[in-house]
Amino acid sequence: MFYREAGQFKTSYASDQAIFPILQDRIGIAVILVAAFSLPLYANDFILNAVMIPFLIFALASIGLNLLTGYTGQLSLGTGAFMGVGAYACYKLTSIWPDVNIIVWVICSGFFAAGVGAIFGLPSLRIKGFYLAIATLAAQFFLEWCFIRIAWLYNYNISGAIEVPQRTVLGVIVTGPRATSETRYIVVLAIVVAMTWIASNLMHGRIGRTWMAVRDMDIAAELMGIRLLPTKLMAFAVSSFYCGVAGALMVFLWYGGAEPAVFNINQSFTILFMIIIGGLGSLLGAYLGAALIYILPIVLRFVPEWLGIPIHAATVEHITFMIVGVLIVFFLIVEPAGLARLWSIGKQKLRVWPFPY
Amino acid sequence: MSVAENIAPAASTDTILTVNNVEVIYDHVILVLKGVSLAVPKGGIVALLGANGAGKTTTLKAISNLLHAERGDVTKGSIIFDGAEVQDMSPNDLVRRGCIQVMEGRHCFGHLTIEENLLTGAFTRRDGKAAIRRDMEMVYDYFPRLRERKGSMAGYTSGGEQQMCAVGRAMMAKPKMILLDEPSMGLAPQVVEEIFEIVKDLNAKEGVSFLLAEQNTNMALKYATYGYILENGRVVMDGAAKSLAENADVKEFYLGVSEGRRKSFREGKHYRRRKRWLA
Amino acid sequence: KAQAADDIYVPLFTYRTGPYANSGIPIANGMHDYLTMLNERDGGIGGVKLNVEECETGYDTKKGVECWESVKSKNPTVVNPFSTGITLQLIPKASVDKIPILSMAYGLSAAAVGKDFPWVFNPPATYWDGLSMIIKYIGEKEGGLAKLKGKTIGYIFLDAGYGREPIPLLEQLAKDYGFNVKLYPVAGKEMQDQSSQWLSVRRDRPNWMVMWGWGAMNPTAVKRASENGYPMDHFIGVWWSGSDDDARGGGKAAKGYLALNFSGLGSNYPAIQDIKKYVVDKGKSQVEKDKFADTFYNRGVYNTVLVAEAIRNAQKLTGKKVVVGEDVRRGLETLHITEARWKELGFPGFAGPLTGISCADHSGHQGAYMQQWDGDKWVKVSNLIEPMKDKVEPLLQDAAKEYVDKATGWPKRTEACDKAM
Amino acid sequence: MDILYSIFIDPFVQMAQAPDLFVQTLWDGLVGGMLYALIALGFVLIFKASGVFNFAQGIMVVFAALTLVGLHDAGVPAFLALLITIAVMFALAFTVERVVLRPLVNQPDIILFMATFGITYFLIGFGEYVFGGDPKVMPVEDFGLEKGAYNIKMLGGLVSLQKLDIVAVIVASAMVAGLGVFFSKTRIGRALRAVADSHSAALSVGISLEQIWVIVWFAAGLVALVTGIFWGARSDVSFALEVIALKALPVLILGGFTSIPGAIAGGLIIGVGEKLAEFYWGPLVGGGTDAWFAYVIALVFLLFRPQGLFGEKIIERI
Amino acid sequence: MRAPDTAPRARVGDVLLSVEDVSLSFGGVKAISGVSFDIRQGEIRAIIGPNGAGKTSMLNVINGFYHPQQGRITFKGRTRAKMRPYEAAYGGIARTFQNVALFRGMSALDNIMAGRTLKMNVNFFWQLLRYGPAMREEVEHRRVVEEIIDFLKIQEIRRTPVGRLPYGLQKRVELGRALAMQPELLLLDEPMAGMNLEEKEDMSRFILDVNEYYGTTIALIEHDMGVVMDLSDRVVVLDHGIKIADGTPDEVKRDQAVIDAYLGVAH
Ligand SMILES: Nc1ncnc2c1ncn2[C@@H]1O[C@H](COP(=O)(O)OP(=O)(O)OP(=O)(O)O)[C@@H](O)[C@H]1O
Ligand SMILES: Nc1ncnc2c1ncn2[C@@H]1O[C@H](COP(=O)(O)OP(=O)(O)OP(=O)(O)O)[C@@H](O)[C@H]1O
Ligand SMILES: [Mg+2]
Ligand SMILES: [Mg+2]
Repeated sequence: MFYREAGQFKTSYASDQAIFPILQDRIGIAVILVAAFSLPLYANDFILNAVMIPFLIFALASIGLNLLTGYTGQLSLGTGAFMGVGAYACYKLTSIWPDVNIIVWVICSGFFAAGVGAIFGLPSLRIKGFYLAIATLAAQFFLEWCFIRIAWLYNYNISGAIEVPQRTVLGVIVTGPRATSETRYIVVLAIVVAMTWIASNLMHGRIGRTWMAVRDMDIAAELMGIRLLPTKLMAFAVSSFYCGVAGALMVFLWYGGAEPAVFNINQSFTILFMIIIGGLGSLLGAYLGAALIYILPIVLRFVPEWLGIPIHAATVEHITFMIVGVLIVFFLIVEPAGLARLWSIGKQKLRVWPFPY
Repeated sequence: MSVAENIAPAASTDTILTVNNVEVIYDHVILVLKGVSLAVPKGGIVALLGANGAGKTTTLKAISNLLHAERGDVTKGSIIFDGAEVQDMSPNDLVRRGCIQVMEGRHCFGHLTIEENLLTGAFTRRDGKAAIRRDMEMVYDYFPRLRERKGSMAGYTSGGEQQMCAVGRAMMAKPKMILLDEPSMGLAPQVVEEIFEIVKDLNAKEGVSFLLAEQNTNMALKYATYGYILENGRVVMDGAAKSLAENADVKEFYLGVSEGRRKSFREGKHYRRRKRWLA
Repeated sequence: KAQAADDIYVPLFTYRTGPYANSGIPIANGMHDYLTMLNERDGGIGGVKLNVEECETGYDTKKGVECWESVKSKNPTVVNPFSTGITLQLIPKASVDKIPILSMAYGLSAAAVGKDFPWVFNPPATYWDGLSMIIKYIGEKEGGLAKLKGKTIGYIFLDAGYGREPIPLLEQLAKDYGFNVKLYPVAGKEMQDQSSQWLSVRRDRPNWMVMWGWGAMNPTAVKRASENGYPMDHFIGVWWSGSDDDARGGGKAAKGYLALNFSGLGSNYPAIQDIKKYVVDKGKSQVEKDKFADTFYNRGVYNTVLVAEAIRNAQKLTGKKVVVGEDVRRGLETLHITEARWKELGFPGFAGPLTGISCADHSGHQGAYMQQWDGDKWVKVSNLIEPMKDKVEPLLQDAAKEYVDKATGWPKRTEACDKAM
Repeated sequence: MDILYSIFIDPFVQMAQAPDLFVQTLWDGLVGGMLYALIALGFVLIFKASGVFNFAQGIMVVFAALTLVGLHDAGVPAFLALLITIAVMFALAFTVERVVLRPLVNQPDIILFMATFGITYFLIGFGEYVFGGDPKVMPVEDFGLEKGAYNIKMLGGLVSLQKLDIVAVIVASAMVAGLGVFFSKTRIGRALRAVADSHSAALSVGISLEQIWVIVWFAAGLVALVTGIFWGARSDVSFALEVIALKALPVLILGGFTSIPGAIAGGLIIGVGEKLAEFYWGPLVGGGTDAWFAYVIALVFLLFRPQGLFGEKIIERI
Repeated sequence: MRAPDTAPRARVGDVLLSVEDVSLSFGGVKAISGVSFDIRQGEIRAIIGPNGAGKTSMLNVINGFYHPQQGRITFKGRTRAKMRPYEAAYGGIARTFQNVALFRGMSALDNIMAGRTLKMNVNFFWQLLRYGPAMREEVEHRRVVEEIIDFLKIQEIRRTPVGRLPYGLQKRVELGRALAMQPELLLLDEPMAGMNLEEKEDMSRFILDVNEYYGTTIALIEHDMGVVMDLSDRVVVLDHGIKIADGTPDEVKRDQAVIDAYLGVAH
């Protein structure tokens, strides 16, 4: 009843092609944005530092992987490493040119990741599906090895880890231990929102269509004049760009430092799972997936405490693992196409409400 | 002939399949079948006709219980095959009980050779290698083209060859009833005749019942004994094949015969014709 | 559950899950049980109950940071991250959130320099101290450090920051004493296999092998070494490679394997007996009976003895009963456990005195002893070996300076220095 | 020049100078390879039969081994423990089929892959809850396996063959051969391949997915148990063992996901290849190449054969 | 694309594409052996033959998906032994597929828009912003696509993911996608399989319109003889990879070889 496009006629193709053609959606997005940007006013440090910042960063990385795997159909298990490339690039850039605005470097580090991603994307012309996973796995392990071995990357620090230096933007400290969680949150949020918007632009235009075409039926796409190699390489590059920026954000605005183990294969898997459970080929799915896989366990861990049940931390962890496992299977059974799909079916139902269909 | 009123056809001992006022929803929101009822007598050939998207495939899948795999659900009604409620059975129980479906769109096992494809058709059989071998020879005799290509991977064979393979595979199961979904699609005219001849043959010699979803109305009505016409998920007309073939609307819309002669395809005009029964 | 304002909050970062749980569980049990014993026996410290709460990290940096965020608002006294990776993340946060970090013999070695890292403590010794002790021990066995000339020492290590940290000192010492070094990195994923590395050991025939391993790497290395016929009494692990489980898997064949240790062996100490009496026997512990007072269990106990002492010091220094992070930082800085004090605490001879800690030195550079696996259990086979402070100190100072230089805006020490107690 | 020498000449000189070490390297590579093949086999079984890439194989190895050792530690006699473990693996297969696979019939591969991740999570939590996270020692002697080694004098040196390794190689080969025959020569084998091609078509010809899945998951469970015993003997039985599953990936991909002989060939190539590389060329880059070398070998092979050595041809046709 | 009006039918002109002595085999299977024929500008050329005769393979050769072992293809005056698929597409060859090859995850509209990819060229950075030139281009092509949608009468299903459409509509969307490329040569592989009569009539009308009003040359594979005989100007008949007849529908219909190999009873 309340969620209908009825009465909202489109008078031009431009408005019909708007990303949120329905008024209610636009209002919803606006509300969410306002809420997100005003969150620091009422949220505590834990929510910002341990929940929201990581969530946004994971969402960004998931968007990156989704561009490649969800939209272009190229399975990648190298996300962790590509994030690492971004993080190390940002670290090197800011240590070589400390005076340049750190946000510029965060974005620039994406280009390094994009380059590396494109190189490891080369085999995608010949290798497909799960087999392609090997190329990205090679990237994962080789790059991880580089992060450990090439001391230049971490400025020869004895600990082998990178420590984020303090940097200010317009006089406000944004990185380093003294940056407040509010500042860091706002910076991350702004970057993630902007990049989501850009991803959505790309996906709604020619590039998005060629990627999806390659995903759905690469032979037909080729016969329609879409050249596979450049298309796939571009997908690898753009995707890695996103992952690279996410990696840089992760280290600079969340962890504040990192050892190579942070970018290990588990990271890659985690993000892959986020996009699958969230919905392949959906930007909203990237957010929902990140929320389910990252935030849910945190919430579950607090449940016994809220309920006042005295049980061991380790037991909570075990039970959390079991519950998360069960929930993953549950959600897949309810809607294999992911949470985003569940959401759109929900909207569909709203549209026909109060009738069942 | 009567306009169907969605009343369940009386189940009797000589019907092998009864579909009772079935409603199907895909994805929890898309309502596709809005109460379809039909019956197939033992040893009968029943045609299910209708335009694209009318719900023929959905009906067949509901019968063979394959809807589940497509996120479809039967939300109302019942389907009874050979005296047992289909909803309680798994697809393979159904095959074991003798009801097999040839799916629309050539679902061969791409990585298996043609011969292996045929052998999987005999998966549920327990009557020994020799009998299976014999039936395979019979399939090869029906479709000599398959014999020529028996060693190649099905995924690489031509569209028509795959179609033959799918039909042949179903025959290998020695079923009591075959649900055929567009068997003639993509086949050369001669082979289409061949397929219908096979249908007639199996029906006459082995007493196999058929439910045919077919676009080739001409053929279907020629070989079937009874027909149902589906539109938008409802049965809009049913009757003996002969009488359906005589019907003026059927003639015009499904047989392409008007004013006593076949129209040329060049004569088609762009306007939405109205079907009288939809008025 | 609301935080009662009248108890002392001691969060424990533990990992009873994940791939490194085999090392994490005994430590967690030791820490938990000792503090619980204090509650049960003495009613806490200075009459104030300890609120002991575990936060499970799974040895995962992400969860470690999350644990930090979740405990920091509850007035924690001290955080024991129990993972080098997590420690590195937390060091910059410590001074901002005013929570001291006690990384007992792990973490960032340079943090021993108190003037640069007022909030971080790594007693009783750093990795560099540990390495120098091992080299000293080898020298002793060879008949003097001078005899090391021309010898080859193999170094097998977890290929991560933790394992790589000692390399600069190892190379330095190789230069000083004229021995050769062979490096055998083991990637985390290869921990269970290691056959390539031990094959190379067979080829290179190093006179001694030194190991910086963790988790499942240790038992596997011990097995591979014995299979390859490497003389086990020439194979020495750092203190994190010397748990009972590490050697147990190798069984009899592991006999002779050596490892550093700085905490006592066995349950033959009054305080450990108290733990048994007040905690284990009352079913308040998660420890399995046969693993009670294992090497790493005792290591966990050692860790919390330091915590308890720091809290006591803090109470004395501030006169408050309920102390928080800022107070305990001072308590840690004035940590001073002599032999007599160990005895008073119910741990006679449990560990060497911990007396070197000061505002300038947050580690103390205490000695450790060598333990050897006799096929069933560990036995102490040496006296305390003092580290080569002269070799380690300059490296520490450099490393600290470098760290501070690179971290622009690193705060200067503002905390006042208390007199040692 | 030096660098060229140390890349192209020196390693071979070393091989010639110390042939015993070369043989030893090959043997170690062989053993490693067979053990990788064993893990890969678990994956292949399930992939072949359902197109599912079973992420949970690694944790199944741990779970099987832990159940075995856990029972044994609890005082159950060795062979009874083995039987009970087998029963547990069957129960697991049965449950997985009922609860996870059946409702997900006909879903894309990636979804099923994800579901196996859910299983992994559950098994980790459940396993740690039941068995605890501390490592356990695999009591190989109680299963009639001997420890120790045969030291063979040859080529002017000593080559030592661990008795356990020899048994592992024999058992792994036997297992692989047996399963290979079972799956390629029988009616069930054909049905498996059909299921992997298309769930819905398989359903329509009356292949019982339920039955097939229980069979393969059970088979994979058995393979996991054997894998767990041998890897557990090489290291300890603990949750860290889970990561070895990662080593199976390149093997699997190199061999072709669907091929049992492929798993062996892939295992051997990678096992031997990475040992040789690390042993002779590793020192050039500071060692530790085995972290990634396997993947690079697999990648190189794939560039020439995109479906792996023995994989089924990827059908491209319109 | 203009709405169909009463413009006179573009008449058959010069040879647009000629295939000479093409042979193609897969391992032991000879799919095509020494086939030659040509297609003239503006005509509707049917290719028929029994199942497995090599018709689809022939189309695949023409647009470069298969590379023949032998033979030459001349398209618009340029001769070559093989083409790359995207070269063919750039040259103006579009096609539909026997087993519908739509982009299943996309809506009908996006599928057809994807057919315009070749004609779009606004650079990446405008695409990022989806503003200015990028948006203008998008709208401009959308207009063309909407015309196609109107033409094919698939307005209602614009936003439906094509995977959910019934088979017949999928075929229509596929035709739309091919038309969006504004090809000179349109290859149709069994466009009417699985359609009922009414839909075949519609489809025939579309094909004729495309041919008549846009002058698009069409190569058509179809098993419905009624359609083939009514629509096509000339017919090639293949059997077992060999050309057995070539001529006007009437000639072909009477050819004994064709009757034996393909038609069975005379139609
Ligand atoms: N998996 C699905 N999800 C959603 N809708 C579906 C699905 N499958 C079919 N439909 C819808 O159900 C309706 C009936 O489809 P069905 O395939 O049964 O038609 P049909 O009569 O077999 O048509 P055709 O002659 O084209 O094969 C169509 O409108 C189609 O869009
Ligand atoms: N990629 C391939 N690999 C192997 N064989 C192939 C391949 N493509 C086609 N063939 C074989 O070539 C022959 C011709 O196939 P094609 O698809 O061209 O037939 P068709 O004339 O289109 O038949 P239909 O009318 O049944 O579609 C068939 O026997 C087929 O099996
Ligand atoms: Mg249909
Ligand atoms: Mg064809």
